[in-house]
Amino acid sequence: MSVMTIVKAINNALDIKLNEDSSVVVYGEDVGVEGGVFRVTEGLQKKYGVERVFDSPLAESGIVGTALGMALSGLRPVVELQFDGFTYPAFNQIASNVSRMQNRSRGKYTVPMVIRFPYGGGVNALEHHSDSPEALFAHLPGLKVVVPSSPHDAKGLMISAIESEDPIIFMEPKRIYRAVKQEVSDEKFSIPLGKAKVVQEGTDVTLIAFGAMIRESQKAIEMAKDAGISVELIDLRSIYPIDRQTVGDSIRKTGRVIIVAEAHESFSVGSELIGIANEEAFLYLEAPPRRVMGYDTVVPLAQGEKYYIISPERIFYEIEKTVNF
Amino acid sequence: MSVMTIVKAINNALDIKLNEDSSVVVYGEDVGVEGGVFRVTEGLQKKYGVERVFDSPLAESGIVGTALGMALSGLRPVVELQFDGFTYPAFNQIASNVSRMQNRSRGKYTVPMVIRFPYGGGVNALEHHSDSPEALFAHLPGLKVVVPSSPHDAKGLMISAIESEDPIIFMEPKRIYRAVKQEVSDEKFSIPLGKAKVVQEGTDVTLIAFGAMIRESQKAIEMAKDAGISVELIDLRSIYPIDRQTVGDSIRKTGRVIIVAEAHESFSVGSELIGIANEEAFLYLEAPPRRVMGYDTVVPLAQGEKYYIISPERIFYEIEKTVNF
Amino acid sequence: MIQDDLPAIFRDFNPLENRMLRVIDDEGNIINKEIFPQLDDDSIIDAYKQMFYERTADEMAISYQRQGRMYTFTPNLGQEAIHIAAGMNIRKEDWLVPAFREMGILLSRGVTMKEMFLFYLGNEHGGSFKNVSKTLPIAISIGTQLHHATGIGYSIKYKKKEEAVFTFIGDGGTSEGDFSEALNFAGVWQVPVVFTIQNNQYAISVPVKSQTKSINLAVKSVAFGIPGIKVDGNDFFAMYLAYKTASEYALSGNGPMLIEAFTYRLGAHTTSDDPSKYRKKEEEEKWALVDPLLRLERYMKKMNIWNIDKDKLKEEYKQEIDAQFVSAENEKAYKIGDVFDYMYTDMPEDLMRQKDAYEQYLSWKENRK
Amino acid sequence: MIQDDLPAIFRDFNPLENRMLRVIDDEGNIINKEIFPQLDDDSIIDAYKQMFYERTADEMAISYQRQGRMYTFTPNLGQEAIHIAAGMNIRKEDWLVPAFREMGILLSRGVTMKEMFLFYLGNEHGGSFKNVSKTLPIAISIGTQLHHATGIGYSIKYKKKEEAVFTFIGDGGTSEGDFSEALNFAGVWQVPVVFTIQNNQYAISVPVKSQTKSINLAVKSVAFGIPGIKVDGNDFFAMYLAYKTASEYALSGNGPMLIEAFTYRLGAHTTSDDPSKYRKKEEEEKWALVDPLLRLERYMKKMNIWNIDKDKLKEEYKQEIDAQFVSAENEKAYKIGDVFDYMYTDMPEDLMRQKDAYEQYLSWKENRK
Amino acid sequence: GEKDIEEKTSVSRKALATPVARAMAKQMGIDINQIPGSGPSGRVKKEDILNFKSTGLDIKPESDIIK
Ligand SMILES: Cc1ncc(C[n+]2csc(CCOP(=O)(O)OP(=O)(O)O)c2C)c(N)n1
Ligand SMILES: Cc1ncc(C[n+]2csc(CCOP(=O)(O)OP(=O)(O)O)c2C)c(N)n1
Ligand SMILES: [Mg+2]
Ligand SMILES: [Mg+2]
Ligand SMILES: [Mg+2]
Repeated sequence: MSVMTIVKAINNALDIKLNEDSSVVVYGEDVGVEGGVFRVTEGLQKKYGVERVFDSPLAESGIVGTALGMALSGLRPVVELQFDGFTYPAFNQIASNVSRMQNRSRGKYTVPMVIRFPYGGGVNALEHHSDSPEALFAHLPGLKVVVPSSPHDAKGLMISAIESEDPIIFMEPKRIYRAVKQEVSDEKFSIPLGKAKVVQEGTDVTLIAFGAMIRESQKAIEMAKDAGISVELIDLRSIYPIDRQTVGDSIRKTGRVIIVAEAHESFSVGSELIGIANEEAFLYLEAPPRRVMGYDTVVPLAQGEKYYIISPERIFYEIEKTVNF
Repeated sequence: MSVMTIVKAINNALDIKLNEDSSVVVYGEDVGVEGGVFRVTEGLQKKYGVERVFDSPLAESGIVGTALGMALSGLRPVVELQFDGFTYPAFNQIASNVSRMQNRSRGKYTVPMVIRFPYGGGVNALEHHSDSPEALFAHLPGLKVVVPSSPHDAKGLMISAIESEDPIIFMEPKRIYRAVKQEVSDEKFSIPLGKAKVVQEGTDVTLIAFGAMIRESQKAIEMAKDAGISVELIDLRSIYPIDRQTVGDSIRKTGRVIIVAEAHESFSVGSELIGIANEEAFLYLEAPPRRVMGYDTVVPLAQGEKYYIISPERIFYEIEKTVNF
Repeated sequence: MIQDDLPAIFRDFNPLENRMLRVIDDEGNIINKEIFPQLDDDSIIDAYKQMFYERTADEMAISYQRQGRMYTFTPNLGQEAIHIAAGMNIRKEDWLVPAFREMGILLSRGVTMKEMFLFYLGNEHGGSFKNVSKTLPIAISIGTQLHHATGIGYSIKYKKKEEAVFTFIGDGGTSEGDFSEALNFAGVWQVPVVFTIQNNQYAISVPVKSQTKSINLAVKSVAFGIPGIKVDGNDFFAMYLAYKTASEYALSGNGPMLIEAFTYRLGAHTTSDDPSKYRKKEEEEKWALVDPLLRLERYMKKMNIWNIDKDKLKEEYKQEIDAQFVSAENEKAYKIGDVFDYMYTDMPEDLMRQKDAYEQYLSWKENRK
Repeated sequence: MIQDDLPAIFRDFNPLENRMLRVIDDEGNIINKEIFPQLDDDSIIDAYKQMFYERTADEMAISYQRQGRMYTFTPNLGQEAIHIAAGMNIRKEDWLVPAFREMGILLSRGVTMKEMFLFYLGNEHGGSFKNVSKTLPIAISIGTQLHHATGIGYSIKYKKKEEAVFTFIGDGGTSEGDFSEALNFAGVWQVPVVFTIQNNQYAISVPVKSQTKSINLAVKSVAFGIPGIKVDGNDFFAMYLAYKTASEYALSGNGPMLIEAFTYRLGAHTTSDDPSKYRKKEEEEKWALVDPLLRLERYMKKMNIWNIDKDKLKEEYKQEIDAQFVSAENEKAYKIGDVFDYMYTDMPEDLMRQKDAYEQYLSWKENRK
Repeated sequence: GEKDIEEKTSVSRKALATPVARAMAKQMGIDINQIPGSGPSGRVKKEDILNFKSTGLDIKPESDIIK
């Protein structure tokens, strides 16, 4: 066991896979000598050489498109896109090819590749550095979309992602890259994709969150506890496939559900979860499912983030409203 | 009045605006001499010259990015992307700039441009020619997303789109480009963006659809009528902003709602509308809102479309299930 | 200058000087004896037959489409010399990353006309080329495939294999950002990828001059520091020489190169297209005179190696092709699983739920009758 | 060849021969007298002062960031000659489409340091440059801005105005597909756009040699049929000459051109970056010797037009800049409306609903206290 | 368009209720529209249904409920 941050845990997962599987390669902008702008790939080039861990030219479509070519021909590339907002230049490769090549080739080719990037707000960043694009990728058929919320999960999910034959979008909550520390096993272990985790059991209302919003939700749950409200917290972990079973079970139990996520609320993971709540637990609903999410505006720069970023207090406000509906 | 198809109605709207406003320009792949692969821009180059109606190089990011530059400097470009699946190469320009330039410039620049493209399945097309990407664009803040379902609406909405200072995504239901004919005024008229239309009143269940699904829904409603079920049909017309008022009023009346749309059902306009149904009409819901939508698979080629495309019969099946819930 | 330590043809036919590699002229006379590729008579005859087969298959496909028996088809008319010359130089060990107008190359890899027909009959099993290895499916989103080729090139280099990748794009496709990015990555990584631009002078209705102001398309290689050459795409021997050189160059670890194959699309863009809207009859007629099959036939006749009875051969091919078409038409029915089963290696529960729901609907429908 | 009917410098400094336009050498000696730009002494002194102001502002900004009073900042150290030479040649009537490392040009347009500071203090009102016209906001998504420039060029041409567009990108940015697409569109449309690559030799940690194999960056123009030139970006006079030529060329309706300004990023990529991770001290020291300010100072001293007391001037600038920073720090508070109000010309009801909901939450929060 | 005159007028008002309350009423064979609601805006609460049932009024077999 070692104390790890999320950055360290992902670095460790990459290290383990690079070490045991020579078909794993890691590349992207500044991931080599620099070790990535967040240092997630730190030390890996030194250890595994420039053929396996390297800087690419500055072109996201190229990074993703070439990774697909590698995945089709025997490698298992793990590519970094530098920020959430810079996934969009690669959108066509992801939507038109990465997600579709298995289907197009009728299963002749699998697509064992991981596209990883830091996402989310709350770090006083410039424009395009605070987006939460999970809904865009989850809407595209053929991808799996994964978001860890802790160092342990980050490691276990990344191992699974690299070992998957399906293409994975791996979103890393940059806001808690180093803020959350945890004892994590140094051994290899994996966490299955597509399974949510009940972080905390409760009876009055279900909170569904993921990534950096787990920590905020936990703080809100403390406030709720003081107010005598028992909250169940689900960490989605996979946005697609989404774990209907766990979500449905919980809502059937509590009758109330709130989705907490950073993305713009319209046409989002929140919308989808309200859909699922209705499909899986309609007759158990005692209050309208609610979403506590980002507005349908550009994520503001640092000074505006206080209005945009979801605080524990705002989550608590919604919990109270829902329980008292 | 003239009998028009949707193709003709859009052509007519472009003609009117090109004629009355010299800042309007129309371009894209093959829109000039060829008049577009669906002939939507037929005859316009001849009438307005190659400076105003022209072929661009084959690059969607370039088409959209240059249009933004034009919009910022006094023109009102209307650009064609040849098919739904070829909007993705332009995704970065749309997500990172077109949708954001007003906000980034704090209103100094408006973005009067229209990005139009044929969308949807049912025409036995090759891959990438049958997508319905409305949710992707509607999730991005800063855009308006419009879909007409009839020649009259196509004309009136296109006029509004071109006159809007906000950037518009204009999705044209290719499947009914020529299938629906209607008497349409030859004069200039416009239909406000953001307002849905109650196509048909009813009491037992609300169907919400748009584009090519209106026609299919109407057929299903005939079947329902025979079964003694009264259906209210709403044509959304704008996907964003979405008309919560009209949608909420209808669901509060009928207590039941089904969303009919071609796109993949997860993280879709269907999910969003279930969210809205819960937020606007929770206490009126007598059955779980349902979505009759495309699967989370690649839209199949011609032979598979029979399984994928939504038939009136399948809509009726869902109507019956919902009413008998 | 860039093209210095390269095979001689790159220096002699420098695209910066807007030169084009030709080996025979329009009449079939050898005009560049020193570099004329070594090919025995049988190979030449065989090449002609392959071109003739592709031509016949195209004609048949167009006619099936006209009869309403097949959906939109993308003919290859006029581009056969490129395809067959490439096919003869791409080895089994090499990779092929096609766009959508490379039928002759696919056939030479072992893809059958039945598969091609299945694809254009709207069945994904046709376009996936499951039965030949190292051949990616047809790529429709223009430009994207070049990145895949570059990535495969990286795998090859990484694994120190002696293999090359051959990939294709049209003249219009060179405007897409992915074209430039892919050549640039390939240049930086020095991977064994042979990029071909099939410059058939049109992107649907748009002529090359509206596509770019560069003096030719081969010269774009300069932007990425890789060698480029413009080749007469209607001259089978020039194309053969280009691919032979390219293959040797790539297999010796020299990195990527760019070939512009200058040709003319003799037919429509697709069976839904009407070229008379955007180009002149005279232009088409002029190019029909230098049809690559005609030029090769003229050469063969001059060399006295012509022994082909075209009518008879066509009849033979037609029967064979028709049999394949009928077999494609009679292929087993498309199943609901064909929509769902290939999305993931293991179908997620959520997708199973959707499939089940559809099947429930089907049984409801069955029961209603 | 491509560069034939062009201004002489394009022929004399042909990027295909990997030549670079220089006018003074590192010591400040004139090395190209015939083409030395006509500039009176006052203009030269003024240019130096502008460069010195930009330098001082950069240093101040870095120090505010270090003091924790400002967020991440993007210094311009070493690139001042490019900026001020450009600024002197871009007229009010022309358009500026910046990337994110053009501070000196923005200042010359009339943007204030207060605005720059506001932007780096996390306030959108800073980066929008509302008060100067024809100047787009800072562009962060790399490469995308070039298309906007080309589009503006189209508007200009369409409206038959005598205006030019000046747009900027880094060496790393040339790898993005949008770079190639935008130059290609500009070439086809023949629009008056001057594209500058500020080649500061690094994209964060990645050196140019990992970015492309082309012999230089100016040569990429060949792929798009537009003229290109590589210029010594640390030589103020060379840059001035390049922009003067470019401006005349563009305003006379000749279409686009590409300038590679070859320079060196003397500082960090941003204040969060540590260049010692990826480049050697010796390299930085070597380039510090040819700092564009130093080179201009040497020239001025040689010419006996140096009359600047740097210490005094720095003090003066510092005070002025600090006043602007303090004013930015004391800017009126960011309001909830600043998040919502600029998304659309009229706020959609749905967005109003979200804004209202937030305000309700705020009043709940207020009441709880 | 012209409005059809609604024939099914047997239910004069539609109850406001959560899905769970509706489920409960349905399970107990009660037409929720007949139950006076005591919740906000006359919403039918679970207690209302229980009270309603204990008063024994208007119990119908489920199959009779008009759709
Ligand atoms: C990204 C993308 N945009 C648009 C299209 C539609 N389209 C199909 S073929 C074609 C023209 C292609 O021209 P070219 O590259 O010259 O190839 P050719 O058809 O001549 O072989 C276009 C625009 C597409 N398939 N992909
Ligand atoms: C599309 C995109 N990808 C990645 C980034 C992150 N990023 C910011 S600056 C930079 C390097 C840019 O290098 P260069 O173009 O040489 O400009 P310079 O910073 O040297 O001025 C990168 C990768 C970005 N801003 N946009
Ligand atoms: Mg072509
Ligand atoms: Mg691109
Ligand atoms: Mg740089």
